Amino acid sequence: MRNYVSLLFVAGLAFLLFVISGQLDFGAAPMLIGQAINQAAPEQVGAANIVTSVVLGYRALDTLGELAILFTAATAGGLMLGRARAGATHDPEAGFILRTAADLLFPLLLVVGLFIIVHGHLTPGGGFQGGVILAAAFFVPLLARPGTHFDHASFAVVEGLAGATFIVIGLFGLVYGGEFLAPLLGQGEMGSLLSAGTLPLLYIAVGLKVGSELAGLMAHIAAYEAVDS
Amino acid sequence: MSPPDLGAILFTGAFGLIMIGILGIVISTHLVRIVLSIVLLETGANLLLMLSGYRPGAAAPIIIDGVVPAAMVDPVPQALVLTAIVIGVAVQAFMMTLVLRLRSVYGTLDIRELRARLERDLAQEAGIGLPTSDDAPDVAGVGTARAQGGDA
Amino acid sequence: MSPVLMFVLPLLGAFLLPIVARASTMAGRLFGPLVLTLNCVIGVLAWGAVSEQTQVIALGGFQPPFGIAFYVDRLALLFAIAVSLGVLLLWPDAGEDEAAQRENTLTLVLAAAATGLALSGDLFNIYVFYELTAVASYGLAAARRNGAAYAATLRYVVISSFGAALMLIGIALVYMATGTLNLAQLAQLAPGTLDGPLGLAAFVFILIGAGVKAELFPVNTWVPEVYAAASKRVAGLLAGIISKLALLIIVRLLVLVFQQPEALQILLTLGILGVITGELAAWYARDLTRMLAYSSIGQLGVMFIAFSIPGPAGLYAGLAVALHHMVVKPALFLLAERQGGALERLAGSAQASPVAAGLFILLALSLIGIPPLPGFWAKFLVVTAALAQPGTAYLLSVAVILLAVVVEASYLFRVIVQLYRRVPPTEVGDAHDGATLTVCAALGLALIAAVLWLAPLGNGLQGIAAQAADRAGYIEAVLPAGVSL
Amino acid sequence: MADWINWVALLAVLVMLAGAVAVLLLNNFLAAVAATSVVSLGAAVIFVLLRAPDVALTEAAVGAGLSSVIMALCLRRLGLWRIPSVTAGVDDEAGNS
Repeated sequence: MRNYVSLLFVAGLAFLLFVISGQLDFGAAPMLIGQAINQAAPEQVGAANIVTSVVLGYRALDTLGELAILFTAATAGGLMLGRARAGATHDPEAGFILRTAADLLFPLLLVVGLFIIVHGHLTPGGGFQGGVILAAAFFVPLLARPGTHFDHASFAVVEGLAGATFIVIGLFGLVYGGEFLAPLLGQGEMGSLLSAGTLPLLYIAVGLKVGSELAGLMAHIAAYEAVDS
Repeated sequence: MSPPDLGAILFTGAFGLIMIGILGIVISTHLVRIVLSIVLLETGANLLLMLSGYRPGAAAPIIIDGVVPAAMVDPVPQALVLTAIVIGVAVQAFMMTLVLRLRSVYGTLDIRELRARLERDLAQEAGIGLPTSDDAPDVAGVGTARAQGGDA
Repeated sequence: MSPVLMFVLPLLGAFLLPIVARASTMAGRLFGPLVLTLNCVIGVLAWGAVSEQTQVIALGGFQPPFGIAFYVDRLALLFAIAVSLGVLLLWPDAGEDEAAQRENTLTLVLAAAATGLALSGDLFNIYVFYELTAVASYGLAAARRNGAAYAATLRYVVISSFGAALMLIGIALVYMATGTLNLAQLAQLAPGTLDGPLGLAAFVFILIGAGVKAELFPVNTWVPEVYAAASKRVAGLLAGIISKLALLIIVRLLVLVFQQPEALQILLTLGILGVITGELAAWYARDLTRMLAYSSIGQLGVMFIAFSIPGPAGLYAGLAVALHHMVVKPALFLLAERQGGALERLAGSAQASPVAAGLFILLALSLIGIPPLPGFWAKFLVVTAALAQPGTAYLLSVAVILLAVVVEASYLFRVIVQLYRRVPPTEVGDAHDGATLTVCAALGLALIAAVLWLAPLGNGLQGIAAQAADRAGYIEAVLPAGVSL
Repeated sequence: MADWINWVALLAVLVMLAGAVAVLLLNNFLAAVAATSVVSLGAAVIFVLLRAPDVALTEAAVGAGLSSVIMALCLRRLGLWRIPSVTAGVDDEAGNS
């Protein structure tokens, strides 16, 4: 019975989507604010990558909210899974080749992650993408040596401080720029590494926060005891 | 052979993913598959949002070496989809921690069984349906016994 | 002080709380309540300025249609203050271990997100805050960490993620049609672009998304399980406060963007169905928590009916019901913490704790709508506003609301009779702890105060409703003449 | 005009829809997770075609990478980690490796 009602619901939604799909114009979007931002962003924000101008300038509050969602999900996940028992069983250690590869990967991933983060205002990529790679850098060794201790405490400190840095930069904007999250510092020369004012700083905070949060969350899941299949 | 209209292809893709995702949420009985269906639904929604910013012949909204392209696509939907992707994965990770915990507490991932267990646990906590009550004593009795067995 | 701080401070607090708690457990415990108290002070200080003129905050200093704008009118500020105050009153204070500290962090995030929802004037920003509210409430709902809490929360997460994805689809449709996300600019553009079937479809998608939290009829199946499985403070928070914020989004969108009569009819229909299903299920419920949960669905149905009445009259009535429910429901859930469980178990509660039983009666009478308590006036406003509308649908809604009063009275009196049934002294349960009783008594006193100052309160609410219904004023404030694209 | 964009888009959409159907039909959850990441990769290709390199990079790193890693990790903890084997009978060994 319940299934039929649900299928009816799905069919209704499909019909609705079918009806509206006739009304949608592809490639002729109004782009009201998009057009204006494309014109104004190079002068107002000064990042070569306009998407970064939008993410950290025009819609910086969304990014703060997004960071908060990651933080909340990691906090709630930690609350669910709790601390691993002392002496809990864990996966066997990986073989020699994998361990060596993991040791080699760690610095490589770290450098790549940081590179992507600090170039976020110039090229595609940025704090989130780089942060994921940073998380991988800390997580891969954990996969190779499942028994090693993961220092949740220091990661939590990095996480909290990085998030607070984002907000504090925003509050500086409130005090010196008139509004919360207003971009500060000179824009510099477009296209150079030190340009676009506070945007690279914000992206570094985002990258560190995303990296530490995801690494912490995955370590929590990895430390969770396996269920026998 | 002339290719089909680009807009039609992409709208079909987005709406198709959305429909498959919703269908999956509705008909699946296994929790992991429901989680995967939600991921599909979100991908479809992101794709739809992305379609709202495209202009044929426009360039990516990045200024390379100071050269501003004549026409650039809308950067706003790109920023929105970036946000939405990360939000989606955060919720997905949290959902999986819940699934992990449920598996170790109840030992099942079938939503019908889970719903029954939930009903029984809630009733037991509230003190409804204990063997002394007058309705359906044996069902409730089995329920409490199994719930206690599960806790042990 | 800028009202934007009311969003920023709790979030900053949440980020720092784990570090503060590591340094000193005492500071960790006091940190959250301190931040929320500060928030209330900022809100009250901002009230004076906002009641003269609405405030528009262009975040990042970017002119409104480009960046994200916060729109602070009295309605938004009222809800922002209510969030801080409500979360403060329902602060978990679960202890000093790591889990308790995580719970405190989640509660602070919830306060920040809900405040953001109240203030935001940007469609996608609303989606982000909505998701933030959702994730924080998932964590709190599962915080009891038993099987029932996990199972109930997972159901909530699935329904809520489904709703959020639909909301995102709705936002995508709106953006395709108009090319903007700012609510004021959407209001400007809506008459030409969003009044067709496309706009209606977008509204339905966003309504389903926001309706998950607002306990709207078809997507509220998670409500009884989560409220029964979570701690009663969390249930009070979700039912009393968070649901109203979701409602506020729907109201804002209805007033500003989706003007077609079909949108109101959809809301009215779903509201009527919500009242019928909620109250009937509450009547059949056999434990107090789920009875309260279903009754909350019914009450939100009444609010949907009220907000489906066009013009300031509907807003005024809906606002009155919402504020009343915001005071009564958390208090009832708090009382149910100790009196929870099957109705038979309530016998003798009045012997254990006469004050609690007295408070329960006061709150229940107001919930039913017995004059002269505020609940009566709130429902009276809805009924008179609905009767002033043409059409049989509104007449039907009045009949449903009046019938619901009878049903509500019958099941709440059943509870009260149980409370006062005498039992042997050995079977008398525990008394309520002092802190809970104080909070409930404060909320009860607020009800009585509302009776005494009914006229000024009514006038104030009417002013707030008139300001919120002022579409042209909103556009004018956010996009002053001269700024156009 | 550039017809090839349409053909690539058509291919990507077909792959995505096939992957999505596979997610609902596959019995093996590891394969279903792999199908999800195929869908994500298809979406990433489409994002490139739509001139959104940022989003494409994120979809590939987060949607196809991170999300699959989390799912795979959880499947292992859930005891659903089964690599499909050619011969029946070594299934258990494959599950433990």
